[in-house]
Amino acid sequence: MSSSEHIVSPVVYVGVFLALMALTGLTVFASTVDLGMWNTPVALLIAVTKAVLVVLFFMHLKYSSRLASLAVGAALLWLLLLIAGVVADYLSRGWVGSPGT
Amino acid sequence: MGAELPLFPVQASTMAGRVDALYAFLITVSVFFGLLIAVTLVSFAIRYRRRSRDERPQPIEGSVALEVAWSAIPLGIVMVIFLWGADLFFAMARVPPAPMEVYVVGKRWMWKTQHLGGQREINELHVPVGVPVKLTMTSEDVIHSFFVPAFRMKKDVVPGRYATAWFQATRAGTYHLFCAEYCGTKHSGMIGSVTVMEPAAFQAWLAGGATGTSLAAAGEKLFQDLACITCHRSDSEGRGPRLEGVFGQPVTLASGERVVADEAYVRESIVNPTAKVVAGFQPVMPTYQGLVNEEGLMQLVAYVKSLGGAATVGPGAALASPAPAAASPAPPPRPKGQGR
Amino acid sequence: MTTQIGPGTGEPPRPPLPPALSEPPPPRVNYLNVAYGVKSWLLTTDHKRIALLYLASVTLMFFLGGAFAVLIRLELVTPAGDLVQSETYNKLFTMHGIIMVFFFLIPSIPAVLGNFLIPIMIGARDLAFPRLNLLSWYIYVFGAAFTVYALVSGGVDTGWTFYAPYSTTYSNTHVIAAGLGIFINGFSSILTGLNFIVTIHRMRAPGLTWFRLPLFVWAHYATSLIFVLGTPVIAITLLTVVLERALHLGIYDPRLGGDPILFQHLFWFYSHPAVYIMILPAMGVVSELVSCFSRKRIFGYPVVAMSSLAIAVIGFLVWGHHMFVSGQSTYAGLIFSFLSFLVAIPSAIKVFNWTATLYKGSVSWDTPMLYAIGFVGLFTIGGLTGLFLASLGLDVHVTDTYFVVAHFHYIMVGGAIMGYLGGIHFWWPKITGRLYPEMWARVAAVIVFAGFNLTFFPQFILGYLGMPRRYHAYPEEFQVLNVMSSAGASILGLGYLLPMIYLVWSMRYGPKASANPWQAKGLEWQTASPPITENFERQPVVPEEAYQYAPESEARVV
Amino acid sequence: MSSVADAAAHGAERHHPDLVHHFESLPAQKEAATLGMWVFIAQEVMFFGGLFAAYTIYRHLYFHAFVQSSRHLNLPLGAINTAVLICSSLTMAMGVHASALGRRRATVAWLLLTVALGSVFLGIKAVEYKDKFEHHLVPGESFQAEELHLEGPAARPAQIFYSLYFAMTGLHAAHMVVGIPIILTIAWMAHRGRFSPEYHTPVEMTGLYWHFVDIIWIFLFPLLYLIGRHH
Repeated sequence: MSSSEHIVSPVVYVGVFLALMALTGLTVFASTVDLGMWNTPVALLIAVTKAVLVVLFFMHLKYSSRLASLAVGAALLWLLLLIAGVVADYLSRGWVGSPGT
Repeated sequence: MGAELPLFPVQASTMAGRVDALYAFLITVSVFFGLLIAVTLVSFAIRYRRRSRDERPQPIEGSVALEVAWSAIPLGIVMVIFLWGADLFFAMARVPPAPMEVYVVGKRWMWKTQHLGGQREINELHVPVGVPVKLTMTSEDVIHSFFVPAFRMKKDVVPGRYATAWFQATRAGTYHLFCAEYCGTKHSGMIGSVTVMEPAAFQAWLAGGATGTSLAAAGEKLFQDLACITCHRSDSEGRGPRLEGVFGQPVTLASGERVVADEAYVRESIVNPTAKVVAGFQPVMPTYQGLVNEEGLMQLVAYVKSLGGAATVGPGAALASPAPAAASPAPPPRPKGQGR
Repeated sequence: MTTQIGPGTGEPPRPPLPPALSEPPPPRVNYLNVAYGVKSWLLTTDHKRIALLYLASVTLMFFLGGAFAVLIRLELVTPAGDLVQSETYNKLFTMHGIIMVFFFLIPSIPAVLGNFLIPIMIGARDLAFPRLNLLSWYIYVFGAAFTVYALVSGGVDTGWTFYAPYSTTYSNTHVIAAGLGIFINGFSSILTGLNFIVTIHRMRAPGLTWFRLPLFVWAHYATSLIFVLGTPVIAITLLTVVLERALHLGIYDPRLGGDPILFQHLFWFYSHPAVYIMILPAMGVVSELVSCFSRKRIFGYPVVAMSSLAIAVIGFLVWGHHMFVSGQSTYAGLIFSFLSFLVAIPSAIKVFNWTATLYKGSVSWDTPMLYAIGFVGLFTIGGLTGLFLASLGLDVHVTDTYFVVAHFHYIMVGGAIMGYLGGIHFWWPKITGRLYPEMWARVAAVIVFAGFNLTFFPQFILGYLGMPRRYHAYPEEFQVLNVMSSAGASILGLGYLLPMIYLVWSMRYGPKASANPWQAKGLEWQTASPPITENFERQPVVPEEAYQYAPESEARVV
Repeated sequence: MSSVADAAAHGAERHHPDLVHHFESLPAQKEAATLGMWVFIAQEVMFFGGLFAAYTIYRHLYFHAFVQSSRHLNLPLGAINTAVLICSSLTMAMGVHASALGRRRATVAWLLLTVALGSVFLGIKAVEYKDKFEHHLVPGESFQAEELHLEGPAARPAQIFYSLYFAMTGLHAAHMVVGIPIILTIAWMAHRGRFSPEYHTPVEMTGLYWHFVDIIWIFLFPLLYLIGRHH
């Protein structure tokens, strides 16, 4: 167990803050451009980047124990399992050929 | 009342024997492993019972070989069961070609069935022996489930969409029809019967119940009453797509997607017309949700179907069902079952 | 998984019980007599007292749920719906299910035995967050109060599954109150699971490495994962049902294009793993019992430990097997069926390992062991019939029939309740400091086993014959089997009443228990019965593997 | 989570007053609290997860209606709110930083600023909700989709969009409504000098919660406001 605490410099916080603001602007801008099928992935990618910045620096995950990362990883994995399982049903509906199969 | 104690339900469909075979296999596996565990457990418990208060048996750590064996062998067995069950399930999901068609609406707390010839029944369904019967089902309110134990057949009937199921009866008789999905107060009263008849008797029954208006004809009347005909013209000049020959065929949508115009697509296009607009047409059609009930929708579907399309429709109706696909009343006496 | 404290594994063998720890002199004060009065209980943060608060409340809920079961079985004695009205019958099975699942089975072993034992088993003074633990109990009581309110104000008739659109649109019973009750109760589960996870990770005694943990603790760790990752999904799902009823949101409404099957996905994403919430802790109990009453380390300890985790993880991927005929896609059914068969393997592994543990052991036939053997037998039947339901083509026929009812009662009642009763008897001396009357207890265990089988085995046959579940009235040909089932239920009821009587009796009149009446291993037997508030006089240190009934040097690998 | 000292119950040994009796040391206690908070956040992810799953399905089924409905959300207000929430995350991080250095007044100031920004967010959200009420875009009997330029049938899935919109943003707002009094309590405790560089776990835990709420919004914003804006 690490007992000493990592003090993050406010410069880092401000840097992360500026990046988050910039990414917010970017995602609004990107939504106005027709990227074809890529609009949604780009929006999600930007959101994930922002979330990672918040988690790593504002929430100190970068400086926390591995267990905290494990909790985050488990949550994301389970969220994916939930969505993947449900989506698997909707995407494969009707493959057999009659309605409701 | 039950003097004898039945253990197995009657087998009255082509699936029943196949399901029972898997059931028998699973019972064999279960009895084997159940006995194996029970006998081993009890005999160890007796053989190695504690003989003195301070007895300390020799410790045994475990055995990799045993762990592998009793993981791998059950895994092999369950994979056999999995494949067997999956094979059966796909056979149940794939409707055989040229079935006789029946439309079913579940409504608290009754089953309403309609034949292509226009015959309607409540809490009853009459079918001939030896002909595959395809059920297209929906619900007007909550989820129901169409369950005929003698056919080993069950399918949930969900509001807002179509469910498909099929069976081929093999034995004349009258069998239970249950609602198997809890649907409220009189759930246990939502029961009825499926009567399987010899072909000749079925023909006679059909003739007796004929209303003079086939399902498709009723649909055609609805089609005119609702003024669908003003846009969906047969000369391809209407604001909507021409419907002749569409059914069962792939349709290209405005979005570029391709979908098959099956029962579910036709129904959706009536209640939610802008969901999947055909390429080259404007999303101008209003919804008919609420204007037509589920039975009416099924009549419209039957009508669109009768306008022809892929091979699944025309010959199917003609072959399997003695009722005519289109308007005119049926000439009842016709030898049945030239399905193959 | 975490940094280890204390000595590693490769140390010389030691005598099984260090004399200093084996029989501490009975302390004058223990957690029970340290304080008196209502306030000392309702404001306690002692995990042992909170466990007893849970014991009292889940017992109350068990007999409430049991009362509904009695009425259900009475109604089903005759084919006609003659004892109660259909509306009433529907409310009876709904309330039976809601109370038994959410307010008895799910909290029973974790919140009572787990709460009491986990800190002691790992050599800690309490759970990581004692006040959060008390809060969990209050949340439970608050949630139960909502549900009981729904009950007394007229009941709920949706079935415990709350399927949309019946629950959201058509039922005109107290769905909102019941849904909120379960929603609130969910947070009790979540906080309990959170508390266990942190405690097991952070508070183990020096020397207590992961692979020295009792299997009871492993099972509760796996259960806690489900609590934390599954329960929130049922919470939000029931919240959407409540909102849909109250505010007419239309998430599951087919008239708006909503899909009722989506509700089923979200519901079963939690509610299937919830079955593992019920059975995993019981498996943990049985591992302890089998080991203690054959005086042997569990055969294949690491495999049994890992199989708990495997069940918890794979158990999350099988929810769609409740929906094979629902209109879920055929191919999704294929995937869910495959994964359901996979989850059978770790369960089978556990059964084989328990059986093998008895081999060349010193098997005693004390009551807890009778329950453990009963558990293994009933769980085996429950598990094997699970294969029938996981099998796609067969499930079509048996789903939503009494076959399913029988199957899940074999798991939940035959499995979870047998494990719970076995555990209650096993640790009763530790919890109360008193011994229960052994003869009565054995009689009760046999009655429960016999009554259980007579109640539920006929239901397998009923189900295959085609009797649908949740039927108030049924065709006459099903009567004989239903009468058998009802007769069994009356025996089973008697079997449950007996322990209630003699256990309460023993609290006052039972002989005083020593610290370790079973000569069992494990830290909980190295402290006094009942323990002091801090659990141990001194911080225990764990020098050896779990279940070291004989010196390690004698061990052999077969 | 474990802030009030009940160490008095625990006899002779000398402890830091904030160390509760069943922990070895303050760092061990803090490690436990931190892990507990992360597990709680994992739970929160799944809590929102049910709604995200529903969103995924309906967006897939009714993309057109989702686009039309999304375009009717107020993008400038949504974007401003995103910025406000990011600012509040910064102020919260600074508050935790100040408390770790033992700067009492700075801690209180940063925390109060966080509360202020959170309140601005909720205020803007309230304006948006009011707008939806006035335009009959609240799901239920009075829902009218004409505003969305959606004709009859496509209006029905639009109602599903708004159901999800209100459920997701409402649940998010509820988390903020819970968070604000917590921050105020923590600020009060900080003002009373309850925290020190050795012991300021409650401030950190509150910070974790607040940042998590921010992350939820980071996803809600593009998923709800930015669908098909380019059409």
